[in-house]
Formats: sequence, C-alpha cells, structure tokens
Amino acid sequence: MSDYNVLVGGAAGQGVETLAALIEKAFHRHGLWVFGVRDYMSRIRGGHNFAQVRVADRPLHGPRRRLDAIVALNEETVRLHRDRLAENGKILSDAGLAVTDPALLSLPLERTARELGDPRVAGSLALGVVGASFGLDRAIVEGILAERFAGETLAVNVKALHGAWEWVTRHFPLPLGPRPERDRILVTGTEALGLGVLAAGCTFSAWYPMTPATPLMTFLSDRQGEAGIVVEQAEDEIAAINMALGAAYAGARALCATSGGGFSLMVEGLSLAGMTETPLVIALMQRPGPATGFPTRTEQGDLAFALTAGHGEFPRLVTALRTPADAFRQAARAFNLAEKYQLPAILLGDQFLADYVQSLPPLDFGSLSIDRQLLDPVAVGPDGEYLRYGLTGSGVSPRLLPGKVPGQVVMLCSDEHTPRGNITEAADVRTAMVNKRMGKQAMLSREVEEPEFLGEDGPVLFVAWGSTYGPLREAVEALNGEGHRVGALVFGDLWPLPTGRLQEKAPGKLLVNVEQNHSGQLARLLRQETRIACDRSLLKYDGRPFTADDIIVWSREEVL
Amino acid sequence: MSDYNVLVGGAAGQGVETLAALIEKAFHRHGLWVFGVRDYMSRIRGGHNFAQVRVADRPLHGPRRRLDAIVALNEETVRLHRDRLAENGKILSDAGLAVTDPALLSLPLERTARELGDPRVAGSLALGVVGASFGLDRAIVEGILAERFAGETLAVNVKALHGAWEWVTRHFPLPLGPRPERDRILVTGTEALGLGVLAAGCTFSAWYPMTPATPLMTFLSDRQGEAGIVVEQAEDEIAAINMALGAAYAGARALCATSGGGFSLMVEGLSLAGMTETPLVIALMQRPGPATGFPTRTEQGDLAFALTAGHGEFPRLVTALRTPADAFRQAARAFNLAEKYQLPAILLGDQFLADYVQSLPPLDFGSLSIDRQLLDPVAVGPDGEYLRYGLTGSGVSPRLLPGKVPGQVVMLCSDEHTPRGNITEAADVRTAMVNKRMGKQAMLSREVEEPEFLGEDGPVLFVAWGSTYGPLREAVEALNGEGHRVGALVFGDLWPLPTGRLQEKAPGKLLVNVEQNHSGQLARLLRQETRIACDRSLLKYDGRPFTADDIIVWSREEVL
Amino acid sequence: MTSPRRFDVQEERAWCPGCGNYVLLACLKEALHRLDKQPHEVLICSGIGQAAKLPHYIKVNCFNGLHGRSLPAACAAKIVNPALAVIVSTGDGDSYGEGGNHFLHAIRRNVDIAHFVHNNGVYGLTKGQASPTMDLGRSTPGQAGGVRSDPLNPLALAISQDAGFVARGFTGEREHLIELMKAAIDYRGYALVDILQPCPVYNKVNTLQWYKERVRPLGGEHDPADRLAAFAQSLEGDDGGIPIGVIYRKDKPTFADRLSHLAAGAALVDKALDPRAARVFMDPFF
Amino acid sequence: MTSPRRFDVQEERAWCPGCGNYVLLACLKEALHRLDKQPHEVLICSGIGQAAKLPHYIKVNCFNGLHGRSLPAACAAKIVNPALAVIVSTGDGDSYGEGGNHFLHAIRRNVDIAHFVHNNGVYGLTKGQASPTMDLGRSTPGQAGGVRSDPLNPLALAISQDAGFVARGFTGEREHLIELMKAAIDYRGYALVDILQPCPVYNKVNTLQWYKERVRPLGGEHDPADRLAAFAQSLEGDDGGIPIGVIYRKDKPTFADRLSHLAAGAALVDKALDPRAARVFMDPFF
Ligand SMILES: Cc1ncc(C[n+]2csc(CCOP(=O)(O)OP(=O)(O)O)c2C)c(N)n1
Ligand SMILES: Cc1ncc(C[n+]2csc(CCOP(=O)(O)OP(=O)(O)O)c2C)c(N)n1
Ligand code: SF4
Ligand code: SF4
Ligand SMILES: [Mg+2]
Ligand SMILES: [Mg+2]
Repeated sequence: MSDYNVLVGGAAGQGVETLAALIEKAFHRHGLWVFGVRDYMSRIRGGHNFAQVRVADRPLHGPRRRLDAIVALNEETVRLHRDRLAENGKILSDAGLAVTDPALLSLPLERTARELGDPRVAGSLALGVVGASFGLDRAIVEGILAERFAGETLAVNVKALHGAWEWVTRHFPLPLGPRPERDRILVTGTEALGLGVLAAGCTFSAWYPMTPATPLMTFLSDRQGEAGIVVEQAEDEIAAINMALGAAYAGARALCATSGGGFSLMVEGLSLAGMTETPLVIALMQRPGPATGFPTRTEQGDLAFALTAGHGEFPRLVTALRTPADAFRQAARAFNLAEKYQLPAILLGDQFLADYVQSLPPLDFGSLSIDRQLLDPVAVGPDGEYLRYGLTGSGVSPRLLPGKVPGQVVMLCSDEHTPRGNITEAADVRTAMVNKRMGKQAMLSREVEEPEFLGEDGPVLFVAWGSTYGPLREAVEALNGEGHRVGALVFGDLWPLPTGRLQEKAPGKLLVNVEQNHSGQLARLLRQETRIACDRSLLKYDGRPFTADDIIVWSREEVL
Repeated sequence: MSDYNVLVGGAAGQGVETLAALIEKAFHRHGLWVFGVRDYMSRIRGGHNFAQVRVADRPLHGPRRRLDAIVALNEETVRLHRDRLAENGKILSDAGLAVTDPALLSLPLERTARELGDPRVAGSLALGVVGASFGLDRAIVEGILAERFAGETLAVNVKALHGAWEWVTRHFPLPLGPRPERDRILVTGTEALGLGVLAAGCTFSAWYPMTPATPLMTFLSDRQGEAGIVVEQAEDEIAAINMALGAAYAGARALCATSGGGFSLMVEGLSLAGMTETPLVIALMQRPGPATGFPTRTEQGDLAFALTAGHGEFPRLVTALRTPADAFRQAARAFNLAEKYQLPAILLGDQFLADYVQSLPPLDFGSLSIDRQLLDPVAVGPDGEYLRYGLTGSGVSPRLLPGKVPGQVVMLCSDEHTPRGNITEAADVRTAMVNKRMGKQAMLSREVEEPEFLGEDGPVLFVAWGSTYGPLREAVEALNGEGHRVGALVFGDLWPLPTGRLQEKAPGKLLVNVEQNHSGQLARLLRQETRIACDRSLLKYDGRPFTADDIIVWSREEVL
Repeated sequence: MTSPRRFDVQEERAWCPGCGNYVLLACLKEALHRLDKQPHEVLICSGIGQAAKLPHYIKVNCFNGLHGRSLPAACAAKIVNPALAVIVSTGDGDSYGEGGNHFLHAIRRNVDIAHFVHNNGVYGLTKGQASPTMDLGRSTPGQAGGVRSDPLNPLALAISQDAGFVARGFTGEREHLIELMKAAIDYRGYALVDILQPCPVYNKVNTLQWYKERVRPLGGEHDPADRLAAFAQSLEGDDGGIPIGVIYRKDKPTFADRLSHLAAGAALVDKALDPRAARVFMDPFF
Repeated sequence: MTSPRRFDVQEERAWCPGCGNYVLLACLKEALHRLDKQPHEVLICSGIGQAAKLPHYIKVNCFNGLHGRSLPAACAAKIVNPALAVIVSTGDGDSYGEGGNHFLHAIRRNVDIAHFVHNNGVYGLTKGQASPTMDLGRSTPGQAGGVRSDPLNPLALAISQDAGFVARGFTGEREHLIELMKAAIDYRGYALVDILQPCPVYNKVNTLQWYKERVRPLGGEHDPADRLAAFAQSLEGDDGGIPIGVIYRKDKPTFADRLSHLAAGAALVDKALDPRAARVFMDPFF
C-alpha cells in the first residue's frame, strides 16, 4: 500500500466523526501511518461535514487532495467531492441514497442496521465495509469497537461489523504487512498538546468554551480526576485568565486556552502577567477572524496580534506549534520558560493542527523535565525581608510562593512597583523595573530555537511557521524528489525571533513566505527583525488548510 | 519678556491645578504664549503634584527644564525642584513654611487668608503675587477670577488678589506689550480634541473612566446638554465599545475613549468593527504600562499594540495626535475616514498631550466638513434587496441606516457573511470578503498624510510620532539656531504607514528615532514597512515627557 | 403583507430537528405580526450561539454581534433611534455567562428594549458545556465530574434589581409565549423574558416533556406588582412547579425619560451635523 | 507578636484625611488579630482604585491585580492553596461595575473567600464619577445632568443568588464591623460584606454623619436564615433605616467540597510534578 485517501462525509449529527475515528484507528493498529483531517461546519445538525483519512506505509504530514474512496452518508457528499475521486476510486454508500455513479459500491447499510434493530450501528457497518475492503484484520477492528462500546451496544456493533465484513468482496486487495507491536500512537494536535500539558505538571486551568480550543480543555477536564488537577469553566475569558494568574501566583502551573475572540478578552490579563512577572501559558488556537469569523476552520491570522497583544511593553514567549509531536514538547518547554523568566508564554496553534490526527512514534515523557526555578523557602530567613521584585544580579527576581515562609509575605502589584512590590511613582525605580522586565526578553532571546530547515539548499527557500509545517514538508520532499532544489525554514519560536539560521540561509535565494493569512504576517516580522524581505508570497485565507498539492502546483507555476 | 518658566507645586488637594490654570490664563490674556504641563500622582490628597507654566512672546511647543520661579505650596516643592531654579530665579512661598533660601520671597499668604476668613483664597493671593511680580494688568486677572467664581466667593478672592498685588514689590519688572484682542485660545490637548469631536458631529459616546482619557469624556459629558448628544458611562469598557458599535450601526457618529488597559478590553469589539465594517473612532490616550503602570503619567507604549490589536485581519486607521491643534483636526478627519471606509479609526494620544495647555490661534471650525458617505435611502427601492456587504465596483459596500427604508433591512454580522449579511461557510465568499475588507486598507493607504518635516536637511534626521512633536520641534529649532543642520519627520498617520517622505529624506542621513517607550516601536514599524533602519535611538520611559533640553543635550553628546 | 409571513426569509436554518428555537422563532414572528410591526421597524440584536442565529431567519434589521455583547449594542441602537423596536434574542450562555455584567447593568439603565433569553441550560453551539442555568452536579463535556457551581437564577436577579418587566416563557406553550413576547415588546423599559427552550441534543434532562410536567402558568392569584411575592415565585423550582408568565411588573421611567437634556422626540440619528455649530464651545478658551 | 501591630507596614497611605478606608483597614487588622492569623497565612486580593490600595498598607500576602478582576484571582488562589485565608478588599466600582460578572459568578462558585466591598458610591481614584451604587439623579464629574441608572443593590443580588453569607457593615461602627469581618472570614464559602465607607472628598451626600443618622443594626428579631425576610431587609433604604449586620446566612457546600476528585486535604500547590506520571494518559492512543 502506498498512499490511500478516504473521505467520510455527511451531515452534522450523522456520525462522520465517529466513523472516521474508527477507520483511522483501524488502519493505525495495522501499523500503517495515518493522517486525518476534519472539515466541520459551525452547527450541530445538518449542513455538510467531512473527514479525510489518509493512510500510507510511511509517515504522513498533511492532507491530500485526490481521493481513493468516498464513504458517503448522504448524497451531498458525493456531489461535493466526486471531482476529487481518483480514476479507479470507489464510492461506498447506502443503497437507500439516490446516488448513481459508475464508481458506486451500493451497500444495504441502513436496512441492515434496521434489521439489527439499532440505526446507530450504521457506522460499524460502514467500518466493516471499509475494513474488509482494505483487507484489515477483523480481530483488530473488533478490538477498537470494544474500546469504545460495552455490553449490549458492543454486541450489536460487533454483529454489524461481522455482517458487513462478510458481505463485502474485497475491492482493494491490500497486501498489509505483518501487524506490528503497538509501538505507535495516533493522536490529534489537541491530544498531543494535552499530553504535553499534563506532562508539564499543569495543575490549574481555567477556560471558557471556544472552538477550536475547546477540545483541549475537554481533554484536560476529562482527566482532571485521574490527574488530580483542577480544570474550571469560567464565566468569561477575563475571569479565566485572572483565575490562571491567581493560581500561578499561589503556586500552580496554570494554563488558559482559547481562540482569537477569547484571546482578545484576555490581553489585559496578559499585560498583568507581564507587569507582575507571573508565569502563565496560553494556548491560542487560531481560527479565521475577525470577530466570529469561521468558528470551525483554520487560519494563521493572529501572529501579529500575539506578538504585541496587551498594553504597554513586556517580555513574552511566542511559539507556534508545528506538529502534534512539537506541540507536546513545546507545551512542556513553555511551562519551564514561563517559570524560568516569570513571563507569559503563548503557544500558537490553529484549528488544522488542533483537529488533525496523525500516527506518530510514542511521545517521550522521559525526555521532559520540570524546572520551576522557585526560591527555596529556607533561603529566606524571617529576618531579611523577601522582595518579590528584587533587583538581583541575575536579571530575574527570586520567586517565592505565598504562605510558605512564616513572617514573609509575597506582594504582587499591577502598578509600577518597588522591589518589595509596593506602588511607586519614582522615575528611577520605573526605569530600573522596565529595564529588568525587558532584560528578560534579551535573556530569553538567547535560548530561543532556530527554525527547522527542511529539504535542500537551492534557489528557492520557503519560510513558514506553525502548522503549515506538515503540508510544506510533504511539498518540499516531493519537489526535491522531482529534482527541484528547494528548502524551507519553518519557525516554531517566533518571539523573541531567532534570526541566525535565516540570516545564514536567505542570501541569494528567492524567499517565499507560505502562510495561512492575508497579509503575510511572518514576512512582516522577518522584515522588522532582520530587514530580510520575502520576494513572493503564497497566502491562503479561505479557512481550509494547505495541502502539499497546493504548494507544489503553485511553486511549479510561479517560482520553479 | 523672552521665556519664563514658573513651577507651582504642592500636595494633591492643595489647589495646584487651580492656581496654575489661573496663572496660565492670566499670562495668556496678556497676549503671551503659554505652555503648561502637569505632573500629578495617582492619588486624591497628599503626595506631590506640580504644574509648570511657561510663558514667552512667541509660540511654545514643550516644557522647559530650567525654572525662573517656584510657587511652593509646601516645603517639599522647594526640596524637589530647587536645583532647577535659574540663578536669579525666585521662590514664592508662604511665610509659614519652613523654607530658608536666598531666593525666597516669603509671603504671608495663609495668614492673610485666615484674616480674610477663607483659607481657600490662598490661591488668589498667590495669583496676585505672581500677577504683580510679572507686571500684569490687574483688571485682566480680576476678569479671570470672575469667570471662575461668583458672589461672595468672588468678592473675597478679588480682595485677596488686591491685597497681594499691593503687598508685592515688583520683582520681575516685565515690560509687557499692549494687550491684544482676544484672538488666541488657551487649551489642553484634551480640550482641543473634544472640540474636534464636537465639530465632527459625534452624537454618541460611551466610556468607562480611565486616566488620562477621563478629561475628554468629562469635557463631552459636561456639554452633552448643550450639544444635544449622549455621553454614557458604561459598566465596563467592553460595554462601552459595543454600545458605540450599536450606536454607529443605528446611525450615530460614535466615539470611545480610554487608556491602554481599557483598550485591551475593547479589542474584541475593535475586531467586530473590522468584520462588520462599522465606523468607529477610538481615542487611545496612552499612559505607562503594562497593567496599571503609572496611571497619571505619559508614555508612547501602545503603538505596536494599536497597529494589530484585535484578532484576525482587518483594516484600520491609526493616527497619532501631535499637538492640540492637530488633535482638533485629526478628530474630525478620523470620523470622516471611518465612515468613508467603514472601519475603526484609532487616535493615539497620551497623557502629556492630553494634559498640557498651550496658547494657540483659534481652531478653524469653518475648515472642517462632515462627510458621511451614507447611501441615499431613495436609491434603495423596495424591490431591489439592499445588500449591506454588497461587492460593488467601488470596493466599499453601500451603507444604509436601519429603519430608514420601508421593506429594507440592514444586516450586521460578526461571522463571515454573504453580501446580504447572512452567515456563510463558503470558501469563495470568504476570499471575496477578505479581499474587500483588506482592499479598503489599500484605498486608505492612498490618502494617508505624510509626516511633517521640521528643520533642515542635513546629516541627522530625527523620526518621531505623536506628542513628542512639541519638544522635538523646539529642539530642532534650537539646534538649527546653533548652526546644526538637523531635521525631523514627525508622523501623525501611522497605519497605513505613509512611506514616501521617509524614503525621500532618509538616504544618507543618520536616522534617530525619538520615542517615549523602551523598544522603539516606530523604528520597528519603519523597518517592517520600508526596511529603513534607525541608526540611533533616544528613548525615555520613566513616565515624564521629553523636554527640548533632553533632546538637545543628548544630541550634542551622541550624534552631533 | 398582513400575515406573519412578511417576516420570512429564505435562509437555511442551522438548528437541529426538534429544537425549541424553531418554536421560539415562530412565536416571535407572530408576536411582531400581532403588534403590527413592519420589518424595517424592528431590530433584533444577538450574540453568538445557536440561539443567536435567530435574526438570520427573520426579515428584520439584525445586529448579530459578539458573544455576550448584544445588550450594550441594543441599548445604544435604541438610544440613537427610538423609532426602532429593539429586541435582544440570544442564548443563556450569551446573556448570563459571557454577558452577565451587561445583563446586570441593562436592568439599571432601563432602556426600552425586550430581552428574550433562549434558556436551554447548555452552550449549544460549542457542543454542550453547562450554561450558567444548568443544575449542580450534571456532567457535561467540559464539566467532567459534574457542574460545581450553583445555577444562576435570572428572574430572581432581575427582581432583586427592580427590573420593570420580568417573565418566564416556555416554547411548549406557544400562545402564552406569543402574548408574553408582545407584552415585553410593548412594555416601556427593559423587559426580560427567560424562555425555557429544550435542547434535545445536549440537554437530555430538561426536555420538552420534562418541562411540560412542571410548568405552571401564573394565574390571577399572583400579583405581579408585589415585589416580595414575585421574588418568592422566582425561587420556585421543580417541586412547586415552574411558574411561567409575568412574575414582576412595574412602571418606571425609562432611560429616554431620564435623558432630560434631549428634547422629547429628538432622535440622535436625525440630528443635523455641522462643524460650525460647535464653534460656540471654543468661546471659554479665549 | 500578639497585637494587631504585627500587620503593620511602613508605607505612606495615599488616602485622603478623614477617609473611611483608614477605619476599614484598622478593623481588618483587628479582625485578623482576633482570628489569630499570621501575616503569611493571609492573602488579600484587590483591583484598582483607592480602596484597592489597602493590601499595600497591611503586612499580608497581596495580589493587587486589575481593576474589577480580583475575585477570579482570589478564588483560584484559594483553590490552589486552601491553607491561605483569602480576602478580597476592594472598591464598589471594582466589585460591582467593572467586575460585576465575576461578582455574580463568584456567588455561584462558592469558593471559601471573604469579599469586603468599600462602598463609597463613587469612583474615588478617577475623581468622583458615580459608582453603580450611587443614587439616581446625582450629578458627578462624568454624569453631567445626573446619574441615569438605578442604583445597584448588591445585597439583594447576593440573596437572589443564594449567597451563603450576606452582610452590610459601616465604618462608623467599628466593633460591629470587626465582628462582621471575623464572621465573614470564618464562614466556609463566599461571604459578602458590603461596607458603607464615606468618601469625604467626592461623595458629599452619603457622609459619615448621614449614615450615622440612618444605619440600624439588625437585632434578634431578624432571622438571617429566612431568605424572604433577608430579601425584604436588603430592600430597606433611607426611610426605614439602613440595616447593618448579617442579613442572610446559610450553610452550603463550598467549591472545595464539590471538588470530589481531589483527595480531601490535598493542596494543588503541594502536588509533586513528574512528567513520567503523565505517561499513562498516552495509553489509549496506541
Ligand atoms: C468571546 C467568545 N468566547 C467564546 C465563544 C464561543 N462560543 C460561541 S457560542 C458559545 C456558547 C453559546 O451558548 P448559548 O449562548 O447558551 O447559546 P446556545 O448555543 O445554547 O443557543 C460560545 C461559548 C465566542 N464566540 N466568543
Ligand atoms: C480596565 C480599567 N478601566 C479603568 C481603570 C481606571 N480606574 C482606576 S480606579 C477606578 C475606579 C475605582 O472606583 P472604586 O472601585 O469604587 O474604588 P475607589 O477609588 O472608589 O475606592 C477606575 C475606573 C482601570 N484602572 N482599569
Ligand atoms: S444544539 Fe440544542 S439548542 Fe442548538 S440547535 Fe441543536 S437542539 Fe437547538
Ligand atoms: S477619594 Fe474618597 S475614598 Fe478615595 S481616599 Fe479620598 S476620601 Fe477616601
Ligand atoms: Mg444555551
Ligand atoms: Mg468606590
């Protein structure tokens, strides 16, 4: 099997998500590499939703345009996606649907479901059809059902699976390799990020529901009991960030997650984090704006905003999440850096990254460490007064948790303050405090990570950031395979901006920024910080993620 | 009289403001040019506040360091400012204060006030002393008292004035010229801005108190009856901006005013203005941040934030206010541009500009026009459906007010929308709507105003923005006077950034950005938009405004 | 047109089958019809959520703003153009969660608007988290282990702040709801109607049937002018039956009545704008 | 130290002479003293305003955050470290204006904190605009022509949402205030004490004297467990006298009680953090 792409489509509420997830897991458990994307509307029932499940015998990094099979839960699915079906692709759909197509494999799904007495098993029937069609191991697929259902429900679903399996002749005879050990995981960006957050020892998290950040918080909420942490749904995003700051002050590792609109409401709190030197991690999962925009779709429209959000000047870390594995690692790193330098760290994700699902080697929890840089309580005797904002040689004031040392109190202050943390209006203290805060920015800039370089040094260099990593990587590999010497720099850390590798790689090349926004926000940032200008831009802002094909086709036409 | 600088100092609540304002008006009415600045603490009583009143026979643009006289309402005033007193300067203070100084002119102010039976007349006594000392016309000064007090209170204040006048020998024999007609005004930046807002026909304004924006809203509130407008104090800044948007939608010209923290809370609403193409003017009066910072002091720390504030991408106008006269004109222009292009306009002021008082030629109301660009209701017949977000050739959709045409409704929509204004999820509509919105940015960039050029073309070119205009102008003039060929470009419009004049003037010069912030936000913006980098920076972020002296001294030492 | 169909628009509704929002919309059209309103005379403001999509499905002016922020926009629009009948029709998350502060202060401001809250106990559009009115202890996506906060009581709150028109409606009682809506729109001042709106997808407890078994229309024995009695009614819950109808009612001056400085009848939207008219404000500065 | 002086700090107070805040501060120190608290065991959270400067003038832990946002920070700090006695001491503008939504939802959340509102009817620090509790019609800088909104009634609001401890104090009644503060801090759950705090500079009507003539300590005839009676008391105003004391009181489970998934006594602040402990959460993804 080289590279198969299956689309599952239907109306909201028809079970597209469940079916796609089952199919993904089934392929995954066969040792194949899976990459799945979601395209949902902002509604609960009706409309058109679809998922694309791509499978191959090598790691995958992005979605593909061409389809090898369509599993259609309604007619609209066929109408909307038929043109992308490969020449000998197949359409699997229920016999009850009004679809006529040479590629059609019409299945008695609904009827069988009714016969089995439970309309909800149509999904398992379809799973059986797909499993059998692709020559999967039935025991493995059954095992996946058993992880999701139990008792009666499981029984009827297994029955459905068996029925479908037997019914299907094998349409895609796939020589699947030996079933490997379970040495790979299948996760969304959200899940990998959530695992990173848990690994980082986040103990408190406050939020207000907002797509596409909601899945992260649901992930954490679902595990709060087992993890022994608190995940609190606040009355609004302002409460959420101020709760997180109160929690961080008291000693928790605290997280907020939201999307653009909620982040807008949080930026006053962000400024408070900056002024009060309170560590905080914010996951900003972008979606197309402005205002409500496209709630369930993707964009990279908030980079420029994140860089300077909040009034006044203060240091911050802004890191874009490139892949699920990157999200896992960056989450843990963000909590460490936020505490090391006592500042807010913003993790920039987006709906594409949050929702796509990918097969990966297991995440390495052992490689992570927790580095809190808290002041040892015994270091503060009751005689010497603890100074929360002390001007020490290190450039970072010692951080003590309140309530931990008798006789010592911990002052947090939103106004400009003295070393103790009391309000001041003195010009010289102000200058010293600004210098201290902004000095941390300079320290941080010495440990930011350079962008990852992909491909080959050649006449064309793409620059990108965050989740475009996957599609761009596939595009660069494909173009390299065609003999085009192209490369890419994909930024994770964006502020402070690491400039070394860009300055080394850019000279003499045609620079192309590939961004999921209208104004080329990375290109602007590069000009601002390095005066290096991009020559061309490939920008997309219709809410749908890039595919490698998009980049390849454009490159062939425009820059190669 | 060439250039006198008088400081009035005391504790909060001692009447520094009143006395300074009286002195300013007295000089102003003598046909002299006045420039006054305030330095207040964030408290109601106690602490140390002072005002500096500078007077000359030519227009003034900034404060000066050296003092010619100190009017001390308490000992601390002398202690804190004595070192700035010129060699033959004078200290005027009450005989009851423990001040011993060769420059002291000790006056029985409090005693006399007690004798007059009203301690609050100490101010008028001091005014009398100053008036007499400077050889002012007593009738004029009395007239000023009469504008402020009435009845009994006026009588006792006039009595105090007379007493003081007679008591004083003339210490500064000033040959004051003939009293000119009242052909000049004395206004703060706030007052000029407020006059501009009223002239622009702003009919609705919502706010939440926040220094240094409060005086503007108090100015408008005090006149709401006479002007026939509504000024509403909201429960919070979020309500304020959403009220303003509701009002603008319904047909008002709407304003919000706030400072950084409040602006942070407004940025979601700003994004809504961008998405829904609703005209709105926001006066962002900056103070030092982050968080609460220095509530009563000055900074230019929110430029970078204002440029990209709010999630998602949308067009906006960002214009810095350079002087009171500029504030008047820009306010009126901002309302016009906001309606012409249906977008939010941000006026960037700061505490220095808001509070300083300056003698000026009268503001020219006749030069202003109101240009609303509303769709003529008769143009929309009941047959053709009005499309709020119609994609017209002009690049701007026609704007109709709700309720004005039977059969027609006006749809405002925060989600991505169709031309009618209904929610859409279509990729092509999205792309067209983003292009339309951002296209307005391009149109606007063709009518932004180039920065004002001051001084001479020579080896050094300062770049600056907003309220540093005044001190920088004085510095450039002084340096030119000394034979140094230096010039300055002071930006008013900042976004879209006008780049022509900079590109013309910069080559071959040493570029120095003069900014009241830590990170050189204008310099960043110039690099981003033009790749022109500043060579040196003169930055100040202690909350106190630049004086021309600061710039001159630094320039002599560093770049001349 | 003289039927409620003049308010129809061709727009696919993004609501689930069986959702109470359909009934609510139909009742609103009927209420407007009975009030003899024309589409251009009405403005519906909403925030974001399933409920908040309502103004897209009815032909009237629409301000579909931010989640939680429809009240300030609605109040201001009414202040600027009093000729508009202004209605806020939006979700319980929107009105009581994100928008809680505006709810509180809209009562105090008493602008002449009607506020219809689609109370389904959940955040529908974001897939079923608890809204502020959901019962303690219920597990939801996002509140694993159950809701940890007491439910908000919007009616008690409104009465506590002396709102002039406080009512509860139910989509299972159409005629009753239509008349409530009419009365609320007609009322001079801020009028709250909390509307029990079953969400068959995410709220499996407070179903249509569940409510039907519990609601109890307030009859003549209840005096809506009696604030303490109204407060007591607003505390009534599942056991004593859930009262629907006008719980509290009081005439009081509206915001516009208190805008003494604006000549009666003068609408800001119709004000002639002229820069020179403002010159007089410069006089004191000479 | 065994006197309230252990809470003293050397810090100049930026309050005006004669301000009620001085008394409030002294009472708070005395209450903490009587409760036998040590400085490091107490956390005072505040927003921005004159009242909000309080934690700078007392030696305890201090979270002096944003205007209007002290409640969420306070609740979270308490959740993370239950050993801290957490108090919010801040202004009426802060608590009921900018922070109104948090007030509403803090009641629902019922975290064990005490909330002391310095109610002076004005925004002191910004120079005298009306706060939400100011009377209708009063002219202020910013409300030329008079306040156009009805005053907020915080006690009625809290009772309407079944807050477990609702009280009013007065800086003119020190011993009474100290005991109220003690009781509020001792109360398990969210406790509101709205404190009448004269502002001699900006509120020339509600002066110390004015209040002295009107306040009326609640005596034994009032049953604070009776919610309707409490509500009626909360509506009492100038005429019947302004009641001070505990108006409503009820025991109910706190937020921590409802956090069933955290082992009793386990403080988040003391949790040992280890990345490998989270590895188990990856298992379902193989
Ligand atoms: C600032 C902001 N935060 C969060 C969201 C996400 N969001 C959209 S709808 C919604 C909840 C809707 O609940 P409700 O108001 O009860 O309406 P329903 O869908 O239940 O009708 C939320 C949280 C948003 N759009 N904006
Ligand atoms: C977001 C924000 N908006 C506005 C302000 C300005 N501000 C500071 S204090 C204050 C009002 C304080 O009033 P109150 O809380 O009643 O305290 P008081 O000064 O009366 O004690 C305001 C509006 C601010 N700091 N932050
Ligand atoms: S989710 Fe619930 S409230 Fe929303 S449309 Fe569906 S049924 Fe109605
Ligand atoms: S302004 Fe009023 S409340 Fe503030 S310190 Fe002064 S007297 Fe007290
Ligand atoms: Mg709801
Ligand atoms: Mg107050």
